[in-house]
Amino acid sequence: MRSLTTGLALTAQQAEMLDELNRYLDEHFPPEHEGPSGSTPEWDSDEEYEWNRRFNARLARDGWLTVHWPEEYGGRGLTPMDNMLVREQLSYRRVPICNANGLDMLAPILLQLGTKEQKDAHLRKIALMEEHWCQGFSEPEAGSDLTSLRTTAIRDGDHYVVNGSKIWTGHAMRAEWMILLARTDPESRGSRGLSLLMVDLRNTPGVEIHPIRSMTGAVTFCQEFFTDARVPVENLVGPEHEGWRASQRLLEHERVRAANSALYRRDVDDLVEAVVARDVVDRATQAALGHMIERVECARALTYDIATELSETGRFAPHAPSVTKILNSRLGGDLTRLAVDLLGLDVCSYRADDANWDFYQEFLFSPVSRLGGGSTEIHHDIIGTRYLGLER
Amino acid sequence: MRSLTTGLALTAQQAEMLDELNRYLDEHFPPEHEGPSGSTPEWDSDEEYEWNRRFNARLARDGWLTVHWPEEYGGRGLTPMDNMLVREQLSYRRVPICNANGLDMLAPILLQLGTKEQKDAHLRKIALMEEHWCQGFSEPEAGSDLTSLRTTAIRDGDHYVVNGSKIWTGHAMRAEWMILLARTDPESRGSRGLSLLMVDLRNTPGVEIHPIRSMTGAVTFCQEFFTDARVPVENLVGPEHEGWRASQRLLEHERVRAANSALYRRDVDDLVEAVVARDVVDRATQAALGHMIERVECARALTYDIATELSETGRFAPHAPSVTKILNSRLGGDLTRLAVDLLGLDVCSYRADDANWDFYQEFLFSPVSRLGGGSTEIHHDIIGTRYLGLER
Amino acid sequence: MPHIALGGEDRTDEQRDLRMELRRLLTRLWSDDHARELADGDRTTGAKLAAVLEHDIALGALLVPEELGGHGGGCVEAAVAAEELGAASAPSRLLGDAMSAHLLATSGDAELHRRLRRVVEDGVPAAVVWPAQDATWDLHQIHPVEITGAGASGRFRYVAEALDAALLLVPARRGAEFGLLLLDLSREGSGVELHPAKGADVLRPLGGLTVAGPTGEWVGLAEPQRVFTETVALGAIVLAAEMIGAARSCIERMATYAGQREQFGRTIGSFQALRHQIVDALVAWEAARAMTYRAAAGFAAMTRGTARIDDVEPMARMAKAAASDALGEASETCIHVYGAIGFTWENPVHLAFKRWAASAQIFGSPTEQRVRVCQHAIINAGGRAGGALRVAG
Amino acid sequence: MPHIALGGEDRTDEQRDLRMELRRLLTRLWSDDHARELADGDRTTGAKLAAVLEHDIALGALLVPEELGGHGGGCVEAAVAAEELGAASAPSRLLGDAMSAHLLATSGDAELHRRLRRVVEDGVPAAVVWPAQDATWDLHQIHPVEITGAGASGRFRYVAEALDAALLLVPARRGAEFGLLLLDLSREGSGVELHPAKGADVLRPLGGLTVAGPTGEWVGLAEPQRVFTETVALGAIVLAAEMIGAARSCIERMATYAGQREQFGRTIGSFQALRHQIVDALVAWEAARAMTYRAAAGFAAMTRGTARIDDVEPMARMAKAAASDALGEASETCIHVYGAIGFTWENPVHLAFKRWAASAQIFGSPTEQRVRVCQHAIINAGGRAGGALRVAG
Repeated sequence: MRSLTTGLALTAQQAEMLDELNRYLDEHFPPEHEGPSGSTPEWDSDEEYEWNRRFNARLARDGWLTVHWPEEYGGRGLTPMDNMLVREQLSYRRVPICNANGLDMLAPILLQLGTKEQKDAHLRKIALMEEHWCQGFSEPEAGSDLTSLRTTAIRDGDHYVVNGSKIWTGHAMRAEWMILLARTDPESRGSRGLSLLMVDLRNTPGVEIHPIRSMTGAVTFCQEFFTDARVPVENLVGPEHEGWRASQRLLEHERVRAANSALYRRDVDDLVEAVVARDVVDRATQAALGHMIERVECARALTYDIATELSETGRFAPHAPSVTKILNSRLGGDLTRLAVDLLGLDVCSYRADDANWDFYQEFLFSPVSRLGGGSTEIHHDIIGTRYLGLER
Repeated sequence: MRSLTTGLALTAQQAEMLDELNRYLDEHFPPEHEGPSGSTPEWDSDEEYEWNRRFNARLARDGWLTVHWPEEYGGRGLTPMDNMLVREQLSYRRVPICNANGLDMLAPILLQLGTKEQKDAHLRKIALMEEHWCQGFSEPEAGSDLTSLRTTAIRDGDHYVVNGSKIWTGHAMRAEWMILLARTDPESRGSRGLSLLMVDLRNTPGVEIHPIRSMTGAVTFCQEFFTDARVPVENLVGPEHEGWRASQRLLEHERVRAANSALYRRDVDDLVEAVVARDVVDRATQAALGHMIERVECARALTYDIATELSETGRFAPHAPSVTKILNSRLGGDLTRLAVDLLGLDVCSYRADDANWDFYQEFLFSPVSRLGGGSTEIHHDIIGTRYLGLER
Repeated sequence: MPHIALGGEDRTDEQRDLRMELRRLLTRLWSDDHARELADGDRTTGAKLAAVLEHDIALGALLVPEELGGHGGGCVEAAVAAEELGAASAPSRLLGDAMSAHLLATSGDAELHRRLRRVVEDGVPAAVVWPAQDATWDLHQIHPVEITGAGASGRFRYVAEALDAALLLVPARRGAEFGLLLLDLSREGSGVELHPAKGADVLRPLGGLTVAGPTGEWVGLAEPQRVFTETVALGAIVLAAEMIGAARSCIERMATYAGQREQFGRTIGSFQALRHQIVDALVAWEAARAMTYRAAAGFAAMTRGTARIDDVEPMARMAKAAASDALGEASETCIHVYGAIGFTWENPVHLAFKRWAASAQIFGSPTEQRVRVCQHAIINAGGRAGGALRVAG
Repeated sequence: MPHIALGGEDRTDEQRDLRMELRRLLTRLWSDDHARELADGDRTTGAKLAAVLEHDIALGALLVPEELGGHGGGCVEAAVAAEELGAASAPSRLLGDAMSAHLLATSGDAELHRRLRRVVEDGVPAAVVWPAQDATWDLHQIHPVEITGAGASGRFRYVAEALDAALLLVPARRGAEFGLLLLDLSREGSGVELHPAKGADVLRPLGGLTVAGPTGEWVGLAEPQRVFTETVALGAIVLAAEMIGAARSCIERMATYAGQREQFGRTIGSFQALRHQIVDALVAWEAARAMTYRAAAGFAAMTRGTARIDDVEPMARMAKAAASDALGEASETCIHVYGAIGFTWENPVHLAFKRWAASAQIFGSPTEQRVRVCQHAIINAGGRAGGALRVAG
């Protein structure tokens, strides 16, 4: 089975680690379980989801899902760069990461801001897929303007009482837990007075989950309604009323994930293979595919830089998440459109191998990449105002 | 000599008119006088300019420059569509139109708003190149925001006394007359209180003209300084203090000119010829050139629609000038960049025939197309707010 | 919802009337709910609409010459109808009807003219079996059905509007002779196999077709290559106009929504970056729309004998390519402007997005069109310069 | 003016120091006025800068191994220097020096090593004569100088940095053998003809070169193809880094100007549409910059023996293509943000715009690079799938 080349000067340990991972996947991950975009909330079937859930748990047990976590929580204490290398391979091999909200968004925040009890209670379960997490941020009237959110969580003794509604929540139909951003100070406006709460979706009365059918035909997102739902105060993450910054950090972690660029490399390699198998490849097609490879590799180069910086200094440049988000979201759209163009009317019947994805489904899913995790317009403004210092 | 095909169902008269024009040009316009962009303010030499000035006068005398003007002013009383057909051929044949500011901007306004005396005094002279006109609108602090202009023209008896400065005035180094937009009401702000004045640059004391060297290396624009320059009140065009609307109409007339699209068709045809002469044309090049032809022909189709509408109803859709401006300004940049890309390092030494232009000079001139006549951003806002009704 | 248009597309009263009549009829009969029902697999409302279109406007007779019992419309009328049907996300047989009518009428064959008259009289749904993946529009470069002593044999992977047709007009070859194989599906049961093919566009299902055995009726053609190239060019213009309609609807929808939806205390259309994206979609659309009607007018002139297919073919290709890009941009931008709502099944924009994925490809992708537009220009340049044509595949 | 950078490009203290030293030196010695003087044809200030660069930093020795008397720097150091020189619109001989040093050092030939040592000791300006129009980077696909009994003969239409070189390293062929022709221009007067060629970039004049007659010194090479491909790949990375620098300067300038210039009572950078264009230029630049340093690091690893040219070559091509596009976008947007002022000779942005027109083409246009990047991927895919390579020209 092929693997992803990094073009980097890896240490001997890193090279050995990746070899080991690829041998591991050759042995344990059959190609028929290869999935679509790395952390999709859509699944061909319940059986397929269950298989991958179990395989993700196994990956965690065998030490492949959280190499950068401290050893006490099941990690190997390696660097963010090491984790990126591993995740790139997993992405390239189309191993679906079921619990991305838990692993890559909540966990870094818990490691930084969580109490000892919170870490003990959740980190291992996140990795082992015992708690599948979703992220409750958007609301019907609060999309791009997230700070206008209205869901309240009012302190009442040792609970917060939650009322309101969240929407466009991926994974909610499968998740047991939600990271909820809600207004704990009812007098507050904008980004003040918000807090992050961990909500046990299955065992909290007053929580209703309604599936939303997307243009792909599948249930991609849900809307949740909270009616006097009581959340214990010990589920508050970080300081009360100061959840906005934590939520932004959480989104930044989502954005700098290497997974997307590596998956796009796989997509473009699969597309090259499909095109070669069909016909002689003319130069117009070569130029288009070569440009796509270049864009993917540029995005990968950038994520390597960010991971190196993070490993060496513990931080990354303030505009880095927005830059990678913009690059990857454009790639998502352009790559699938190129696939539609090159495979033509066959795009719906073409399937790479016998896997659980095809280019047409990725094409239908692609508009999400321009919007999810903040629209590209929002990220342009973040870079323009916060980094380049231009007026709004 | 080749001519431009319209792809339209022409009347017999129109077809005969174009045949006659092409025969006329075959006889009287030698290829060595072919010029760059249709109404360039740059010239290889004074001799070249003088030759074209004389040829433009001859064109006017022989009835080819103003076919849509009333017969009493030397026109043939034909439709705007007929004029567009003629101008397209002239553009395609690379006949430089020296006096575009006079012919295509001032003249329509004079015909609409001018007094009998003004029409009698200027129209024939404009056509015959006895008065070369420039357009004094922009100021150092008033570029995109034209309504913030500060040049004043204060009434003093039967004169306006002009003070201030205009800049980025193409043709000013050759022009005898200027269409000046100035503030006649000193108490006014914004678009109110402005007037259009005709200024005799050569015979008015207090007018200084300073050439500006552009990135092409040539003098493209001038800055003019007015110090107590006295302009007779009979040179006011349209109502006093209401020059803004007239100036906007004047700019609209500039924008819907067909000349650009037809010239671009010539550019792309010349580029095809140059590429064919060099080497086997691969499919990547074919796709790029084919796309450029398509974009040019789309722009031409749109200008035909506008001219037809203008001929039949006397008006055009409110956003039409901005749409053509955006299309043509993008074409200007992209077409010359494609030429640089396809001709490669030869672009500087390549010359089509032995004419007065080359692709590299057009490339250096191309940034002007994105800015002149209002930046593309301004035109996007005009369409978005005035036509689609979106808030600013 | 505002109707956008630069103006000037309808040059005659008949064209204006046709557009207005279709608009009225579709507003009454075909809502977003109907389109969604169709997408959900319910074809009954679609059949009802088809019946009304046939009964009230006789769309199937639009391009049939008056002397053969039709409306005597031309390509511009077809474009007008296609734009309005496309704007409404309404299914129709316009593509198949228009191509069949042109093929039969322009053949110059008296028997085929009689056949066309019967098609109109009986309202027979007809389709031209041209391979949807072909970009050459050239009878000599596709694989027509081969007719030998043993009968006809051929295979087409994707054909548009063949699935529910009763009469198929199939490009065919008998020895060195090219012509037409007529397949009357209501009569013959054997030899023809039609099966649905997976496709993106629910509004126009594609079918695969196999012909084998002694079947159909052979008609030789005097100018087979010209007749088929014209027919496919007409199909391309109809597809372009349909995409222009779909794009128009996307632009109207997003302009309306951007003027209503508020974020950060302002309508989202007041954000310059979003507003300019909508304007960009509009600008691309205006240009593509103008090109589409210019091509349609060119085709109509050709039908009247005042233009040549050599000049009309590149116009049809440019229209198809430009309209494809315009719909791609308009539908994608529309989804984005709607935010997550645009991504839902409930919102009908995805029908336009999916229609793009199919229509942009039928009879050749935009890149394929552009390659051939350039080759046409190279042939012209080569002719002028006296040089040989040098083009790499 | 703010210095932009994502951070992480300088991995060692030496690289940081080199960058800072060059930045200090260029700030002191090379202003926009100097660049304009150069553009006006005055080459004296350029010569002064070259002398200081040679004396204070010995830029010519940057890539020469320490054992041959050089600094022992690698491709990353060359990229750092090129970026800073590019950002300052400063002329330099870095491209020629770097390519010559690599070619002579990597040849494995003792005589060439001695020659390189002398080049460093005497500060000889050297240049590799590779045809600037070539995109193949393949010795077998260009026309090297032919060496026969009668002497050498060859012709190059455009060569970079040859005009003021004293030593030219020319790809050559003697019968079936490939190697190097050394032309010492200070000694030999005959047989070599150099003449300025028309070009866009005043900072790097191109020359045409003709070699004819008994001239120069022939040196056979053990692995000529590898050595030359590596050398051109290095040149491409240096050009990419230089364009990254030029683009950085454009972005810094326009961000500064957009924050100061007011229209409609606001800074123009407060208009979202303009602000986002500047951000788009920055995003493209960040990506290209990361790719350029990744390619440079890959090249350095290859020099150390831990990477192969087969993997480094596509990285160099991607860096060159991405940096070209980044500079094209940044320089054009910068001119636009400055308004008409950006179009004047006085404003130095046109130097970056013109540099793009030349640098993007040297050693192959972005499209040419992309075609070859894809061919590389197809070879990999073909190898994997066991299929034959099928590529149309």
